[in-house]
Amino acid sequence: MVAAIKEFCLGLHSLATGLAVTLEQFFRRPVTVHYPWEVLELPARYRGHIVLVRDEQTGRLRCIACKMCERICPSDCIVVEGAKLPGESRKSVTEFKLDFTKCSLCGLCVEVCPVDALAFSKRYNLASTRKADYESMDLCELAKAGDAK
Amino acid sequence: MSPGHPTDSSVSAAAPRETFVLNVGPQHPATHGVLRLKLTMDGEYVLHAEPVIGYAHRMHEKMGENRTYVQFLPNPSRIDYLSAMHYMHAYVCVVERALGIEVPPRAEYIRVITSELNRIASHLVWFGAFLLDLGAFTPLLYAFDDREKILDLLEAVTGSRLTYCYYRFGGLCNDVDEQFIEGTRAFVKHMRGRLGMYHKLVTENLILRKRLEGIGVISAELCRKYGATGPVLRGSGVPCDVRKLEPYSVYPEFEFDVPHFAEGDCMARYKVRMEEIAQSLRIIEQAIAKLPPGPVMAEKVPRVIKPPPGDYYFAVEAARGRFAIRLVSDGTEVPYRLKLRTPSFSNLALFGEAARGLLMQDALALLGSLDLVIPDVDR
Amino acid sequence: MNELIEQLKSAYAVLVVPARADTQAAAVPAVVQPTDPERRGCHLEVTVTPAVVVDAAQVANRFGFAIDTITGIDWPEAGQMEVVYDFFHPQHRLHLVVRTRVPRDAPALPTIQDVFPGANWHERETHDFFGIKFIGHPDLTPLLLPEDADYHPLRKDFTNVSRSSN
Amino acid sequence: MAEQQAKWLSCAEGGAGSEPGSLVRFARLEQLLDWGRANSLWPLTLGLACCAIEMMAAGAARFDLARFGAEVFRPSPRQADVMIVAGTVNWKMAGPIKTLYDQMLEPKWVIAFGNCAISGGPFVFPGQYAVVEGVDKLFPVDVHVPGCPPRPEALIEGILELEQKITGTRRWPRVKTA
Repeated sequence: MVAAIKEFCLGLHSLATGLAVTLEQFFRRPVTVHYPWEVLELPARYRGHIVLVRDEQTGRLRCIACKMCERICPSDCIVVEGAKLPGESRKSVTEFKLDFTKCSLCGLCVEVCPVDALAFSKRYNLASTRKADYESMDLCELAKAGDAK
Repeated sequence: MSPGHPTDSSVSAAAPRETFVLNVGPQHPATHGVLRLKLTMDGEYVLHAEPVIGYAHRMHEKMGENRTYVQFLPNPSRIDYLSAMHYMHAYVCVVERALGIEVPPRAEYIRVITSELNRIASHLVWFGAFLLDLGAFTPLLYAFDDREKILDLLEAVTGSRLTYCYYRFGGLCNDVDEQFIEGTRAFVKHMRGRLGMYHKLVTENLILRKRLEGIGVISAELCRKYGATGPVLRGSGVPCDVRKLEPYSVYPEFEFDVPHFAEGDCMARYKVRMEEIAQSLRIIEQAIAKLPPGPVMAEKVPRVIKPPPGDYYFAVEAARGRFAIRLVSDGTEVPYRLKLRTPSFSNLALFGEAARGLLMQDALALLGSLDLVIPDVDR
Repeated sequence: MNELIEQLKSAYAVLVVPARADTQAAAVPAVVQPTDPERRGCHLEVTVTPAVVVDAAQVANRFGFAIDTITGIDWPEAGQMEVVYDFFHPQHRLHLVVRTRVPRDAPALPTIQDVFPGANWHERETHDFFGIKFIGHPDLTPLLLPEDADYHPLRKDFTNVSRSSN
Repeated sequence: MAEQQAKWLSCAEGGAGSEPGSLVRFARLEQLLDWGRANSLWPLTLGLACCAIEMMAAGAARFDLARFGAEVFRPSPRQADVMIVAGTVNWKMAGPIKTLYDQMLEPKWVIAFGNCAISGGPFVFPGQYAVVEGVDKLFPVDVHVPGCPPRPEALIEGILELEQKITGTRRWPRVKTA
């Protein structure tokens, strides 16, 4: 009998402490980020899908189509084509296809690039009703549309 | 065993026994992912439990034989996504061991800091999910709130929230900045206070204690026979921790205890993990204080990774226990065989034996206390 | 700890497959080799014939080892499959590896699940991936692969299974 | 308005993710129901792999799916409106997951969350034997959320995209990203 009363008191006490802890939260700042109106600031190193980088001086894409990224990619999701423009010694990129649906965002392509022609975007909230939007992303086209660094 | 259990001779002699098979999963809120349990029940008691696995088999071992050493780098963090850092650690270390690469001390210190942060994050997910199994929803919200703070720190350094591809053969892909150090210091302080709050809110709660104390006892001998490791083994009173027993990285330079409780019940495993969070905080604090300057990448890392032919083995203490990689190299760019020894696999293997004779809800408490990650079981 | 290794060595040294009168096969002793843990990650490597794996596991059991893992390695050129048993010690810094090789065309060896019940799943998994039969194992149905799987994906000659995407 | 009509037409033909067609229709009521459905999407608890943790994070306090009426994770497919496939589906799981889809009541929707659900993700390579290369091989998918794993915001965005698909309008502002 004594044990039962003791246990009852103990249970009541633990319930009260638990409620007190919860009550404390009422007086704290809410942690919720109200997403579409309020956004988190992403860190500089955030890895979104890759984009091509423009040269600051010439304004052209830096990529020389050496295909290093294509070779190192673990998921085979990059296809690069390049051609030599007349009167130039180095190759320029003509086509850069990314299958983002196979990408694991490991960053090996960005690391291996010898001319720093790739960078991560900060597109963290992609969603679409069409699979094709991400299946064959043409980074050259995206760059033309202003989506490059 | 609880009184009135059907295997008591007094009961079994009476009414005719009828058993039935209860199928739990592969989609079931209590199984944490796609685990399936075939439970042979006698009323509310489990007579026989058989886990059916393979619903998240992702052929990591086959991929190891298909990709170069560098290309396998994204994989380890996806085997057990909750302790991604530890798995990366084991993988880069086994290749470093094969190649004989010395890693600069700063890189090893940062590896330890990030690993321990990851361990806390993993235990917090377990804390939330385990209590959710037991019927308490609120702790999950607190735990995820604290976990977000860790993720923010790690994301600033690695660029992703969950599947960090941060370690490289010979070091790290980039250095940490002052902001991370400050943030981690602040987090350690914050987390200490929160741990006290968790104990007040949860550990001292009578309902929780009634649900966990004396339930699902696993003996040290059973752990040995099944190869169970991590908090499961330590909850059975064996202070076995790879960080202490087979020290790797710079762990010998830190002071920390290996929490272990002899009871072997769910409460012991709960206490081990809560205590481990405190110990991880201790390690992080020391590592930050001692963090040496210098490079984070070894100088002599070959461009093409081709380990000499042979058989190499490396074990680390992941959040769920001993994770080991056996690498068989034939001297080419591609591993010949990559065996992944995952802790959840062995920990789940003993469930069948440990759950025998438990009440249904106690069996689920036991399952939760094993802290399983199903892709880690299935690989 | 060195003492323990010495004891282990002598325990394994006596592990010999007895000569059989009917086939005139000679007695095969177990080969015990200490290895550098810093380089290889294990302390002792024991190579035995498939017939004595159960005895080898019993020695490990006697010394208080816990089962770490069991795995296979396919060596098509040698026409063999290797089965590797890993044991770790919960109290000491000691890692033991037991290796054995079985012919590739009829891979079979006794199960050790009576010594270590935990071996049950590891052996089932090895059977899944390599098709190695463990004689005396109660249930060799696929563990990680689908229930109806009849392929062994980690064999080196494995080619893709055809899937209809229905 | 043309968009709305096209949507109704596809409804009448029994298009993916909408009710099977019926002869008699009540346009206003339909719209009202759509509005209700879009703002109380109850997801099925279906955590498969890594992405499931981000799904849990989206349901927790910081991102709080409850603001969109989508926090009521139902363990039973009979009570769920939307199946968030969060993680890798392999051929052993393909059967159960198809059964779950079939058990859900119309109208039902599917969000393929993460690269594995969209196309098998990083686990696809020639000669692979285990992974289903995209859940759209098993049942129609309404919204694709790429990433490995995607951030919780991306899941919210996926829910909003689905809302837009159901009602034809977007109630929430769009977030511009760099």
